[in-house]
Amino acid sequence: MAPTSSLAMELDLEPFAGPFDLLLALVLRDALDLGEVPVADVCLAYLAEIDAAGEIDLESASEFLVLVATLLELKIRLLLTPELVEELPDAQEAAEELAARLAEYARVQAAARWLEERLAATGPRLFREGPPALRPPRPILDDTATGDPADLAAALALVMERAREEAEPIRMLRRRIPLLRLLDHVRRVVRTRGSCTFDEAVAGLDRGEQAAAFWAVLDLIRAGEVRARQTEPFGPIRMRAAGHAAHDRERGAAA
Amino acid sequence: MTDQDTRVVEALLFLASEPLDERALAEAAGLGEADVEEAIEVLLERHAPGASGVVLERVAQGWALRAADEAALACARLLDRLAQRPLSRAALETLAVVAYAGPVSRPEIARIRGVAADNPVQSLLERGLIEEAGRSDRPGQPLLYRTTTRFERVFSLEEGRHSLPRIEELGEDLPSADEVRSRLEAMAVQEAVSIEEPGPAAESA
Amino acid sequence: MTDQDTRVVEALLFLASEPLDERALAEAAGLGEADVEEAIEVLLERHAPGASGVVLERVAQGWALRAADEAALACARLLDRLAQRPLSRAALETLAVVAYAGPVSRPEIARIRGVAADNPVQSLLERGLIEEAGRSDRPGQPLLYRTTTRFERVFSLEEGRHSLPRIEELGEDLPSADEVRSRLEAMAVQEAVSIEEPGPAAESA
Repeated sequence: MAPTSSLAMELDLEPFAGPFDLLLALVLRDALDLGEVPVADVCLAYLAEIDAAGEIDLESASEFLVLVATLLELKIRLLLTPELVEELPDAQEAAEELAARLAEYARVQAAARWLEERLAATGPRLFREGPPALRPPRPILDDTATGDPADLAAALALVMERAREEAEPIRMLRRRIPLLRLLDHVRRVVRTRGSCTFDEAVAGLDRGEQAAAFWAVLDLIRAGEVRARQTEPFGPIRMRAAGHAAHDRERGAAA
Repeated sequence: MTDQDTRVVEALLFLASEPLDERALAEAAGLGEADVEEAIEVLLERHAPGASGVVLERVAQGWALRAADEAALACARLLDRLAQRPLSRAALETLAVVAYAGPVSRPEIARIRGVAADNPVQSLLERGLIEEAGRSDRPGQPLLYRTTTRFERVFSLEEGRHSLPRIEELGEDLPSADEVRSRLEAMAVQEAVSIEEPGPAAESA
Repeated sequence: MTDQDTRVVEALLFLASEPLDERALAEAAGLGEADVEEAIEVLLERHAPGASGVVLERVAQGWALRAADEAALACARLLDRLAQRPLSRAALETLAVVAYAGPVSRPEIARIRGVAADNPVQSLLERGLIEEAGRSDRPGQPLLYRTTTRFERVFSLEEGRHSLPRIEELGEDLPSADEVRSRLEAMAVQEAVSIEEPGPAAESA
């Protein structure tokens, strides 16, 4: 789950505003040897980011695919002989378009920076955005009928339509995870092996089942059937059956 | 009390959309009430009729600035000119919500339209098409808004809200404002995720 | 131009919640534009920083009063603006696209930024920095967005969008498409090399 690639750590993906932002940062980075940022790592880092976000932004994900595909086309072109490249006319075009779009995006970033600096330099500009507290006396009031009631009806219909669109229900399948079976599974593994790590105990289970198994471990600890130790954050969780480790109990009593 | 304190109090009075009493001014300015009173004394001279186009006045709820009487005609011309500009789409939608479902509060309008309503509400207030109508008894007691008689004249609605065009979905007869509002809100906040129980096939998968 | 004329112009600037240009002021006040310009000269002194808590400034191709900087904190307290979060990078980039390329639709913004623009557009709408500007005639007729007068005031753009720097002036080090292209190719070469020697990350994948 945590980004495994060293690149992801180094890039600190969190503040990136999208795939263009990420790629532009990579492309424009002089200091670093570009060989150290292979596209494979970019993909892994991006996947980790999606994983962490917990949801996939389809538009941005498809942009990312286009972007990576273009990079791969570029690479293929460089690996092939010129004659073979002739047969890939689209690659040239795609690379040019990507470069043009990245250059355009660099200008957007520069404009955004200018706006940000402007805001910081001018400070908050506070002004009144509605009528003042007291109205002046109004000797004349032009009340000629200029409005069309049908416009009001149309406007409300539009509001209703949009409200309905936005409330479009999303259907999700509820998944049943057999908690008791996982409890038995963990209990059995720990008892038969005497001791093992959590990762070993849940090998072969999917993510939902692993989460449920973790709950099962907590329950077994609570019931006094299992003892568990983790020496550092994200380190392996070592579990043993409570009866198998008399010294563990002593240590627990001393603590 | 320094000159700067006076200027801060002046800025607060300029910015406020309702009269402010000494306590509110003192709190916002970070001053004692005695300092605020002194500042008011200075400002009463600076903003006296004949000295400035903006006059400081004591009203029931506190202190407020107001355009001077000598500018009344010019102000009326300006407001009429502003009122004659076409309404933005956001303002028209907000006006429709207030007309069909009013009195409504800003948070209710925002919920129904799905976007904050501060700017359109200000612009409609300024044009005199909507006005305040007490406070809601919901949490936070937000101000309520309703359409004005001016609105009825501008849109030629002789019977007020009963002359509003029918909207098919709302039924043959125009339902009460309460009904319209609750139906609009129900539409907007409808539970967006429904969880389905899997069939036996899903379970085995 | 009399003192009274000056006061009338002052009253108009106080009353309006939007910047007014010389023509609008002249029409409402019943004065010539030259008189209005003279009145503005006098008022610029009267409402200079340090002289008044309310400052007259040139903004959005017009004239407007705003709270003096020295009163910003007190005013923010009054309006409860302290809690307002700064604009995110995504919102700033989206605002830049709308300011320079507007009116633009959401899909166009997404294309330029390479990422969906729904959240930043919503946040900018709520802050009143952008507004709807009709529909595009492209397929699907998406809504178009443009920046507001509020945007010009918040960013203190004297002549509105004309006061934005030209893209070429934004930075000498902006890469051209050709440069980006050659860098991309350099990256691709390295990639081709690294395929022969997969790093640990590729191995574990």
